[in-house]
Amino acid sequence: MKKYFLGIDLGSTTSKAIIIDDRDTIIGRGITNTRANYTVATEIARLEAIYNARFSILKMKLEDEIESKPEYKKYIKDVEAVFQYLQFKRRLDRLNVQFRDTIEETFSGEKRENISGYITRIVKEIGPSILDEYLNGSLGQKNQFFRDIVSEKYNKEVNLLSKEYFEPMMLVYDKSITHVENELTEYNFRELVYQSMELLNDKYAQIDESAPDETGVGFDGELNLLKGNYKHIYDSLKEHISFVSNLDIHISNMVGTGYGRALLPFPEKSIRSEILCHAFGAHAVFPNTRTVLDIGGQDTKAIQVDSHGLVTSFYMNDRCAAGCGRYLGYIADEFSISLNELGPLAIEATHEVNICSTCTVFAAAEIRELLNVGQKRSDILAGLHRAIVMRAMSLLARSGGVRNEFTFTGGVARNQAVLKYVSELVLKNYGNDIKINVHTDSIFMGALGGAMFARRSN
Amino acid sequence: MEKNIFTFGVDVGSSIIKAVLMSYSDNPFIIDKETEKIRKRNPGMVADQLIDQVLERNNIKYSDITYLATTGEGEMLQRKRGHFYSMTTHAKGGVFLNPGSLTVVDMGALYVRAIKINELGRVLDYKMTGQCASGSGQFIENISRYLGLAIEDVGATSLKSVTPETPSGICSVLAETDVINMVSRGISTPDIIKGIHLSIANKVVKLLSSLKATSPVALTGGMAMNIGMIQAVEELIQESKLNLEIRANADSIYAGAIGAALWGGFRHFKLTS
Amino acid sequence: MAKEVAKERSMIIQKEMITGHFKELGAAKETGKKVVYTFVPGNISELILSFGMLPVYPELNALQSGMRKKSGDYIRDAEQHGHSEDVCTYVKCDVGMMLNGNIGPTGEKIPKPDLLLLSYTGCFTFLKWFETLERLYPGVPVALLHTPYQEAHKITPEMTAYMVKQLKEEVIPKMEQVSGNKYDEEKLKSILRNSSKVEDFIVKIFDTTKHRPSPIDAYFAGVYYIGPINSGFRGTPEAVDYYAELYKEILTRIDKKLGPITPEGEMEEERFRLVVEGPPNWTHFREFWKLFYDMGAVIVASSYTKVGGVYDMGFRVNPDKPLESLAEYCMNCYTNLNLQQRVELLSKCITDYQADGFLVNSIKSCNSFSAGQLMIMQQLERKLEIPTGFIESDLVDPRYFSYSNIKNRLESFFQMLEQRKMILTRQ
Amino acid sequence: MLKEIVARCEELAFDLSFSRAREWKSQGKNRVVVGHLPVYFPREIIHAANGLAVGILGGGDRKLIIRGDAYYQSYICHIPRSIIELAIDKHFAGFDGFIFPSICDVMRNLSGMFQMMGEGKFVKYLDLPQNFQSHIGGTFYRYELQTVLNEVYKLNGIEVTPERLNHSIKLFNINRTLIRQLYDIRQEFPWKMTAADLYHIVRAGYVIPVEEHNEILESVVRLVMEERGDPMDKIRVLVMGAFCEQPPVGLIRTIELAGCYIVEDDFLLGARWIQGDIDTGSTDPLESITSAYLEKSTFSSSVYDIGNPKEVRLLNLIRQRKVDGVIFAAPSFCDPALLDHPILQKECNDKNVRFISFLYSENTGQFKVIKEQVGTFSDSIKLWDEPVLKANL
Ligand SMILES: Nc1ncnc2c1ncn2[C@@H]1O[C@H](COP(=O)(O)OP(=O)(O)O)[C@@H](O)[C@H]1O
Ligand SMILES: Nc1ncnc2c1ncn2[C@@H]1O[C@H](COP(=O)(O)OP(=O)(O)O)[C@@H](O)[C@H]1O
Ligand code: SF4
Ligand code: SF4
Ligand code: SF4
Repeated sequence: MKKYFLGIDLGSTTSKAIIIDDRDTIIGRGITNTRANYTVATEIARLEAIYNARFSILKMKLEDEIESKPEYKKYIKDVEAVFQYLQFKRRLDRLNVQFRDTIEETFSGEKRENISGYITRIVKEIGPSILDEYLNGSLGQKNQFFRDIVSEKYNKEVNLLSKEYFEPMMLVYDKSITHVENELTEYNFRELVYQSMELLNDKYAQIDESAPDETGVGFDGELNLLKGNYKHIYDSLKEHISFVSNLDIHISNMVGTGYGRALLPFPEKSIRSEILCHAFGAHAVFPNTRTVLDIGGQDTKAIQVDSHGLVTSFYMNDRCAAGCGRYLGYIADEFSISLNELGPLAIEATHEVNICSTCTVFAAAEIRELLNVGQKRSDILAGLHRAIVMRAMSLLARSGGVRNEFTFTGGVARNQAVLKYVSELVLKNYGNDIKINVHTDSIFMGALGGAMFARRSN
Repeated sequence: MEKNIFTFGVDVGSSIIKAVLMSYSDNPFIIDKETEKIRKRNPGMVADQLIDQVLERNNIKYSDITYLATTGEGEMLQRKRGHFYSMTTHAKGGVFLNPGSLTVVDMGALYVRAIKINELGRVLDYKMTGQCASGSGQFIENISRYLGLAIEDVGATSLKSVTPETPSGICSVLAETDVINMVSRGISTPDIIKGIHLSIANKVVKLLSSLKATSPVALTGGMAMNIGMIQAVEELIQESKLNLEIRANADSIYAGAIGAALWGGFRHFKLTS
Repeated sequence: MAKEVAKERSMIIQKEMITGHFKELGAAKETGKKVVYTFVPGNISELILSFGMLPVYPELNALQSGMRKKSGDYIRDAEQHGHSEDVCTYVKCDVGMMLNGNIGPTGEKIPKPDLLLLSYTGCFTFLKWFETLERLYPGVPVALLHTPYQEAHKITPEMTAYMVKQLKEEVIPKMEQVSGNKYDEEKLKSILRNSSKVEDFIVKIFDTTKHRPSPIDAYFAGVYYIGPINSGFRGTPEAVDYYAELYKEILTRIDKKLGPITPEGEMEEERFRLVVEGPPNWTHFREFWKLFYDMGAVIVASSYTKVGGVYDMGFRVNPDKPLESLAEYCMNCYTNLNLQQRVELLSKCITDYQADGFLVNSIKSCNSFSAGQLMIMQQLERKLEIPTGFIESDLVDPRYFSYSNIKNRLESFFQMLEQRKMILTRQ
Repeated sequence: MLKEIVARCEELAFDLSFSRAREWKSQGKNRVVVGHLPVYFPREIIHAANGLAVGILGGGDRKLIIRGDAYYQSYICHIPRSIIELAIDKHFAGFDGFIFPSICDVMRNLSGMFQMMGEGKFVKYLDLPQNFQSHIGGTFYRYELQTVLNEVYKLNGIEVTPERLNHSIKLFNINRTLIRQLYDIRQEFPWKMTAADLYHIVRAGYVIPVEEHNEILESVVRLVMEERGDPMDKIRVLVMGAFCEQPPVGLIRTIELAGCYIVEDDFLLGARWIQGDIDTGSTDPLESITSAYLEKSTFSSSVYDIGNPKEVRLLNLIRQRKVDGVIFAAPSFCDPALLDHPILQKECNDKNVRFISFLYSENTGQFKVIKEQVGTFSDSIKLWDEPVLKANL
């Protein structure tokens, strides 16, 4: 039987799980936000990694077909998207129930009626629009969590309502969401994946019925390949999917790390410092790495490693979470945009506003003040991003500077503006020939390092 | 003083704007008052609307106002005649609301300011929190949001606590993580809220003791409307044997605006005499 | 809970010495003995003893308050009296203790000073400290002994001359005046003879960490070992006995191949050998120490045990030149060395005692130690390619001891050392 | 006209590449440039040795700290890290040596870091004596100064004769007198020139030859007397605690904007350290410099005040400058300044002098809280019509 290894990074903001095989190849990734109960978060991440692993194995099995037939690729991609949607849908249904309970216990009379009506409308609105975004948009790749996705839509709808309902509606949301986040919704992979395929078949059936030139917006050429063909693909995939659904993904060993690692139900020897894990993970992906910068939700670590991936020195902030990822979260909130829109907006700036405090709590006030004196949104954002990077630079300096190659990890590395300033300042101060690495999996480096330790100590 | 005049005080806070219309004389009194949340709008605009709203409601024209004074972040208002610094206004307003107070503590959204005054209401000494937002009202707002509590209910919830659980560090952000952790450990909401209140109250009491505050102490600002907060401060004062009597008033949140309106009247007569 | 560990004889002797000293202080009013407040680094206790006066070390009081968990309140009181949060907490702890009645570690009241002997070596805060004390004890004479810094990596004759002149014309006359006794050079010489014996022992004791396993912990236990020389006993016969006994005990441990004693008994396995720079934290001393011995980490040398004098580079007092000796002793204290000298001393320790890692405990209070530590660390890392670790805490301010942060960093540091060992041995 | 001079001075004062000093050095043979750190250093002796002593006062808010943090923990004041940053970025290239007068442990250890980094041809930690007896502390101080002169001699071979030194002293006497005059003018007519302008003018003197600075000062004194300016309803304050790490100019401006006139300060204390003139007629001028240090030094946190308590001296200053209140503004984590404050503040309390205190660092950019505090301070003195209790002094 094949051996798999699990690494769990229970971070302050997000919990990540990585599954690798016995050659250190990543085959499964799972991530969720740690707003909820730690155990639940870990479970969600782990289960997601296993689902993801099944899809990976499926893709590996079908490697040849996928190579030669793009429609296979498209089909699997769609299945995955619908699969994600169905997971989302289950939680949304759960949230809807919770909404009702909350309204019941909080409001009465006419108000209750009205709010209940609004909620019905909003929930009705959200479901289909999300399905559309999963299927035809790129929501699946956006790395957004349930809470973020829902709250974005919800806020939009609430803002359309009359002012007096703003507070109550927000309250309903705040009161309900935490419950749902704290619950583990288990899915049967097989069931869900079949359901996804049925749903897809319905969708494709529509294409079949459409006239040849009617494949309007959103229906691209790739999709066209599926036309008249999907049934065949469905049939040949069914067997494989059944196989991966039943496959026993045996985790031979696991290692936990991250901010909350002490709370993981793991034996002590399976718990590793996140500093070592981040460094080890980053080094595994980029073997020439000598300096690692990790900016997470509420800590920033600067780590120096040697040629073996061993940490030689490190420095991290503590006591004060100013200038970490959470700060960006608050800023996004204040600007009412989603986290992944922050960076692109900041990059548009023509100059950077000078930001004095990177204290998360003060962020909103400072932004308001700057907006009032007429500063542009993008310029303020640029300043905020730069301020974060300045703090990181200071930690880097304390850990021993930047040595070639430099790898940037953690959730914040996904933010293009932060990346831009980091690159600028690193190159300017530590030499233009420094190679800067960022990986699409950068947020998973800690979990990856953990999984690798798990493999090595097995 | 010959006759009564209208004065108006506007306190532009970081999240809430407070407006007070007063009749100023030897015995000044409040005619009307109102608050409005800024909620991501332009504070200047919100303040202007709020002023108009209050004037309209009382059938008074702007030109009838003898002195419109601002405080807080209100310097940018076009219609102001004068601006006073927050501690000056909170001292005045705090004593107006709680006569005889010798210390005023303004517990607002971002800062806590402790002001010591003498019998004449003169500011003697003061301390305020600085660059770190641990111990601010914003912090309570964030946590209560996470816990799904309306800010108005926070105080009452806190009173239900039996064994409060305080967050470990001072940082509000890290404390949030602590709170999440507490929730997952099954700590009850009242206990968490109380713990947060205690950690903020701790900052307040520290300010009071470093100021060597004198009793009675008036609490002002938005957090002074929070009964849980008042109680937490009282408990810690007792614990640290400071021997201070605490007072608060239902209109606490207006203290800055009231102070501004009062100083406006004072300046008017001083300038015209 | 820690199991009760059988006390070694040396521990008992030390305890008696300290208790005796505080008794004597407590009775100073009745016995008419004069009390001199002074500091540990550059303490010229021999001179104080030669006048028959009793020394008090405000820092040691602060340290003791820290260990007895009183410092938090004391510091708060001092801050209420206008002291800033930002400054050295030793000072604030001492001021707070004074404000609270000046009760010493044994419960006895510490008498007021008759003389403030400001021999300020290696730290400017001492100056400010005494300016503060001077105002708390108005009218008490102050004798100032300015110790020039070893800025040019050496002690020049002019520096010594400057100090000897201060001793002769400032310090000694004030001591004569306060004690009512004349300066007795012969007595001083005989005290110094004991000092030089003690100094020999100190060097031998701290050199035993050469052995594997190291029989002692040169930091956590080391701070106890330097107790007597730092608290006014350096030139006394008791000190000579104490160190002779201690040395004997350690030799036995070496014979038996025993590791250091910890509060929970003998350390089982020596896994890491460290050199530590910077003072320890006193408020959580036990927890702090436990973080080390639980991981099998033993400290084979530390700079902190050299604040009261550096002897391993060859310096000994010369009883024939008493005042010059005292001057040189002062100028030779660890924090009076310049950074380059500190690097050299530390790298000698690292090589001589075959350390696996170098750890800095950076103390928020103490600029004298802390300013420059990061550069020292970089230099050692570069020069010796030794893994380095860095933690932050404070001497006596409990607010600055974050157990979880320190644990997190230490854990990472030890895991890093372990991983390194594993990989390096595999190659 | 005055505006232009001030603008020029501002540019000079914050010219972190020290171009005027470099230029000066290149304009003659055997010239040396020696950097000195706060607070006081007798620049006369370098002048007499054909040198220019340049004051290094940190990078302020004009130097971004990237690598400086690698050298200092967060709980150490800011100035040493900006100085290190300047050093790493080669701002001191061409400097021949550095002098670190003894003021605190941070500066002391910075001297060691300069030594290890190999900055300049010599790095001298100048141990200012704390003993003020001429045959004890005085002798040692002379020896220390001589060491500096020996270092410079090794570089340019120029013998410092009594004539040369006396001449240099003369120039610096003029410099001190002119600065004193400016302070006196501001004391009487604080509205004629802002504190920030005065600050720039004095600070420019740290980085240019004294001859040039004297010219500037002379014109400024003349021009300021001609200024009219409108007196405003502000209180008069003394700012204390900023002798080493400099407050950002924004802070100085904020204080004056929030209703205060700064009529006395210790911002650039080194330039005003010696109070009065140094004797210029001696055959042993080094001795004159020494005895000026022993006898005519101002008070500061870096000197033990045996027999001459600083609180009494502060009170004298308050009286002389007729101030309404004192602002204790010290750099964060500056032990020397901060440990003085309780002593000085107690005296203020006892004598009914109003004061406030706050911390800053040289790159503070947010003055909101400070403005509010200073504003309230000025309000609290102005709005309540009680006479300020000067009578009690
Ligand atoms: N898609 C994204 N775009 C931009 N920033 C992101 C994105 N996803 C996460 N982040 C940032 O990453 C942070 C979380 O990083 P992470 O490394 O997971 O932290 P931790 O390990 O502390 O939980 C968030 O606070 C957020 O600022
Ligand atoms: N109705 C209320 N009950 C309890 N607390 C409240 C209430 N309204 C506001 N607050 C608290 O008061 C704070 C705002 O106080 P405020 O004095 O308006 O601040 P500022 O003037 O500094 O903006 C909020 O952060 C919140 O914690
Ligand atoms: S400044 Fe802000 S982020 Fe930092 S400790 Fe304070 S509250 Fe936390
Ligand atoms: S700064 Fe350091 S050496 Fe100086 S008094 Fe404080 S703890 Fe002692
Ligand atoms: S600011 Fe204070 S602590 Fe810092 S170097 Fe200057 S004198 Fe020393």
